[in-house]
Amino acid sequence: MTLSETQAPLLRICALTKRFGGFTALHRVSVDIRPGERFGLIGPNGSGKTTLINCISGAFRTEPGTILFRDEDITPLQPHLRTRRGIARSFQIPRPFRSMTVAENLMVALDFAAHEHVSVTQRRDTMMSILDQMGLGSKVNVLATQLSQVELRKMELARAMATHPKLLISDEAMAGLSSSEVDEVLDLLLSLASRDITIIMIEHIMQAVMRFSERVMCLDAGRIIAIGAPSEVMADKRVQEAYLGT
Amino acid sequence: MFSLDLLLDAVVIGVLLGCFYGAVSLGLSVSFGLLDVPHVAHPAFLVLASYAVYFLNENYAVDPLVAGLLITPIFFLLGLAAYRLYYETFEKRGSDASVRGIAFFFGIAFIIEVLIILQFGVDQRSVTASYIGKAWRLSDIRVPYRLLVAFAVATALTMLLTLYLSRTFMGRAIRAVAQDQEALRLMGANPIKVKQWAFGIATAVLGIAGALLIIVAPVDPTLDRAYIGRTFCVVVMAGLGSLGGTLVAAIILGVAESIVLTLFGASWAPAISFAMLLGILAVRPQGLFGRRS
Amino acid sequence: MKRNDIAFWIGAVVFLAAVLVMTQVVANQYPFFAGYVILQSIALAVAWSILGGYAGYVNFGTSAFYGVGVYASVFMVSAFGAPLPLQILTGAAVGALMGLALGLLTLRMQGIFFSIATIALTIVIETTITNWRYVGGAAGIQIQRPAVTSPFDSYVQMLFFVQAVLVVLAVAISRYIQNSWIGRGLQALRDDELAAECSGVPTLRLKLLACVISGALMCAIGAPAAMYLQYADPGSAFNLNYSVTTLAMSLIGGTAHWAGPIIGAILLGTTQQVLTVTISSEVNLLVLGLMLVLFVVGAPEGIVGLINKLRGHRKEGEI
Amino acid sequence: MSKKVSKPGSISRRRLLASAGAAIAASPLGANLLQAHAAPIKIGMSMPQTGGLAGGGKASLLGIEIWRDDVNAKGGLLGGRKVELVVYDDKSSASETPAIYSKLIDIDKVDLLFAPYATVPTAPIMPMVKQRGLLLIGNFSFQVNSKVGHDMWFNNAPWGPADSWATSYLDIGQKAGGKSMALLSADQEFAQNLAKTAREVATKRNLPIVFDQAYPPNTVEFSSIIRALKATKPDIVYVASYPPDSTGVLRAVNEIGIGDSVKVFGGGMVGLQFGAVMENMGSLLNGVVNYNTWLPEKSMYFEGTKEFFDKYTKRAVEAKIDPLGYYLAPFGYASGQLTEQAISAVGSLDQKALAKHLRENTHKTIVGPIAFSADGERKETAVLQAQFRGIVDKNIEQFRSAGKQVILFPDNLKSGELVAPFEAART
Repeated sequence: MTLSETQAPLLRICALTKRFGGFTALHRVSVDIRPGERFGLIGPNGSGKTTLINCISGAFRTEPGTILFRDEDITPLQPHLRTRRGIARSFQIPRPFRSMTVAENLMVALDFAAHEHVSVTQRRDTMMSILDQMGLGSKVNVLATQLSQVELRKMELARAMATHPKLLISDEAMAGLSSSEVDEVLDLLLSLASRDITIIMIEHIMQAVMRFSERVMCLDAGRIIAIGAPSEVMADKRVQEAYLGT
Repeated sequence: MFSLDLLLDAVVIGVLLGCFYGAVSLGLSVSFGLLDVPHVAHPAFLVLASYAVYFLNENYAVDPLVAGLLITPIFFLLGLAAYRLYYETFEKRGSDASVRGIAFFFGIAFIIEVLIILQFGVDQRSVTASYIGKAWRLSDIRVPYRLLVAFAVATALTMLLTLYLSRTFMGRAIRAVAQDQEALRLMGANPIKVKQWAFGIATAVLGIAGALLIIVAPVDPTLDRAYIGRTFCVVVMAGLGSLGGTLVAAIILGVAESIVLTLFGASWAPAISFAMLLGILAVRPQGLFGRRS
Repeated sequence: MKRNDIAFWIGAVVFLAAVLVMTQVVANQYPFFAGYVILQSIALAVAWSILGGYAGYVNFGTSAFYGVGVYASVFMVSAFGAPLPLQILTGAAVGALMGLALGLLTLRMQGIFFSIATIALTIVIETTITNWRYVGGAAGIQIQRPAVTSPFDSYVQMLFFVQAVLVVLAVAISRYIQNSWIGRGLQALRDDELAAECSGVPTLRLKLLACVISGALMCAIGAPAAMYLQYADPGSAFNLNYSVTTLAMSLIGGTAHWAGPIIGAILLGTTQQVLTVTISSEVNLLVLGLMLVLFVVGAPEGIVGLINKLRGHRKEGEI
Repeated sequence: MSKKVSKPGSISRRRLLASAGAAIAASPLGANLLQAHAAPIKIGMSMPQTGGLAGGGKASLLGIEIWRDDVNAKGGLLGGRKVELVVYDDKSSASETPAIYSKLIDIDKVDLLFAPYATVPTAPIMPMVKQRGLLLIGNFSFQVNSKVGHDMWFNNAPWGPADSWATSYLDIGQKAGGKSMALLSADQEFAQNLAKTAREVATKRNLPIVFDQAYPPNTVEFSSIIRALKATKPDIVYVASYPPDSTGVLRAVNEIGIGDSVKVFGGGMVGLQFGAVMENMGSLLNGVVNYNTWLPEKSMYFEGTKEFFDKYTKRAVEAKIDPLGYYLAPFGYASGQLTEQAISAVGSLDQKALAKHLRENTHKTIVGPIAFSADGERKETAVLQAQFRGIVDKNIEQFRSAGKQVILFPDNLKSGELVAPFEAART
């Protein structure tokens, strides 16, 4: 926590609460994410991880609580405006544009989230470089529905990257993948992080979280129960209880 | 022209009329509400049932309600077959079925319409029974027996279906399949079989609903078009898949219609009902009793 | 892409020129009467597809927009004796407003809820027109045509040409949308609204835009029908058939490409016109029903999809 | 595209062959051979065979077909030219007829035009026939020529002047002691036109209108609206309704009651003229005074009437069309007779001359003598107002005998007196 005071946070979440009817999914969650940080988010099923992401990306409206991104209050903004300000995400269950090819999937993001006007050829180049980087270069003109599970995950990340994010939220991008595939995706995320992209990673696979994160936060029943260095959090009794308890 | 008497009367008739709307919408509440099948041919099946009831009543003097019961097994089988066809052509092939599903069922509706015309001609038909054309008198209020029958059948059907869905294994499986197909598969049940069964039941209910339709008013082959709006309106207003909600929404619609017919400009009745639906959808897209977000 | 543009516009000009020549050369009136109906079908299907095809929002209210277009004309003629272009412009303006209202009202609705809302809207509007005595109300209204403008000899020839212009307009708009960022955004939101939003697509604004464009076009297409029929009654103007056949034409043709609705409308519209003057009975409806079922089952992506399949490769998006 | 000749009402191919066979069998073989070379006289029309007006359209068409067969059996017109009908379905909609009539005129080149049954499909073709100067025999449309002013339009319907309908009904009501009127009408084209004239006549006579409501199409339940009507205690109830509603209204009246104040009930209920509807309603009909066009009362039989209905009944049952067919079918036949007489008198198919003949003469038909006024409507109304009496349930044959619908108006056809009040007439 001391580090965050030396540098203005990229994302500041203040006392965020989210209720569904009578059920409180998030209770006064506050956290700062530093620029360039690799941040792990863990917690048992139903602890509010995905809800938190949905609140950050704008899919859910929050009240009360505020979200500041690069010192701007983005709480009232619609999702696409948050995307344009630099928040990108992938989905727990991949949500490709099913009627489109891989290239077209990325072109959507490039068309709509691009910050400045760039020519069509430039956008195409950008798209190709992202795809190459993700190892999808050979799949440019393949329909999204014909991709394998790991390719879908990669395409989701590629599409998120195409929005030129400053903050990338990866929601269980490794769920259901084989261990070699997990390493593949993890390497991808690490390489993205090395290029000044702040990443929040939600994951159940602990080795991946431990390897990836500089800092880890654990949620349980909508509250933060631990936050800090990965090893500290893992050692926390309440974290262990939360995981064993469910 | 306003008087308390008339208002009371309008409310009573409206509740009964609403129950009738509820009865003809119940099947849709299962097929569309629970199973997500965009069944725009629902009213066509309903009218088909009415004609079947008419046929039995006219030729063999079977009481319309009994006739309605008699045809339920046939309609159940019809439902099984219809779902199978729908499944094979749409659900099996993956998403984006809804637009084409709608077109598909419109096609089915037209085919049914023409078949009815070819068999029965274009004239309107009605049935005879002892309870048609007479009224029950309670001091100053007179209530047509037709509507009382509709009321009784609608409530009984709703209760039976609700019980079926909550108490029997198959019923619970149907509700589960509406929530989460995969979970059901894990439980060892085949979701397709379950959905097919549910669609069969939704169609079987139409047998009795069709009897009510022709008991309450005469039918003609193109009557289904008038009921597309009404039935979907009821189901959507209720919120998908809520059977009790369906009845309540139908009653709200019936009472609104009846009051407008009695006390205000009658010709505005459809506008009022459907404006109400629009209003509800705009404010609460999940319907009055819907639980989905 | 540039070459495609040129080819399209040459095609459009040739088409309009051919229509114009036809009005000057062909004396027999029937081709114009029947042709008008077919052109109207094409234009409606194309306009419908902007919202129903690209965005995947199935509008059952085609008849509402069409009927409002008809009655916008009726009103403009009764009140101001407005000429045809003004009637069409009024129709377009009213249609745009109506589309906007529909869009705003149904912003949060998805899938079938939207469709139900459009049915409800249709009934509300039809009832309103039925109760509006000034435009004839339930009893209907007869309208006098003004004198025909040169170079046309008869009014129906002029209407035929006007409808052809509307077809070109609708197709041009539809084609532009498909090939532009709007089309890609609409396609994205049709596939997955949340994913689209999170990729930066302003889904609400795009939906509104599609509602407004589609609505304005459909009303504009309906507007000349008042002069075509010289009569308007709510039952005919708001006929459910417009909604169903428009939907059917788009699906039979295929909604993924701007040419799909045109092909579907030509096929189904011509079939219906031919059936009307041949078999001419309830079998007509049976054919529509069977065509719907067969195409939806046998060619889920419509004729355009079939063609693509036969070619053996999927058309590459024009990036 | 094969030319469609004489499209019968139903699509049954068997029936088509059967009726064609019957026509050939009926005509003497010699005449048949003679005429084989003469071009037929083609009469073109659209007719609602699907949609809301199909029931009436099919019956009307059958009437016209019987005339065609009769005239062809007699050897045709103009020295042996057979009559041929060219008929298309207009789906009960206004939007279909302009193209159909253009096809009839420009492609099929028919010699004469008949209008489709009812106002809505007819309205759009009026300006067209006027512009082209063509003769058009109307078929039960209501005041469709009043704004167009086509001088070659002749309506076969017995309506007469626009207000005569309301006038005759209110006459009956007022004679029975009616001092106030309730008006219940369907919010649809024909009913609204009736309601409008009723309002005008009532206002002219200072008859207070205590209830005036238009109910929407597809109304399911009429109990509440009848209750509201009853609460105003009217003397005369004028109902302008459509077939499905007419049943609903009468059922509700039977169930809810209408009160002892009511002297007469009915007037403009469409549907109470159709066999299937009347059979369904049975005893509910008793006491209702309603308009009609033809009834099996003694006063209604003219030359050929009985023979017509003999043929009609036989063919209607086969074709699943209204087995009684009183309302439209004989007038379809009469349209043919008008044409036949005009052609015979003029000796050619010259439209102007035919129109002149039709306008200037009185014509003998199976529905009585017909004479036209300048606007092409009947000179005098021949709309009947008749009261249902002694009807029992589920018996269609009863409507074939006299005395079941007693004619109260017009005076020259009158076959009985009004029984009032309404409640007294219902038993």
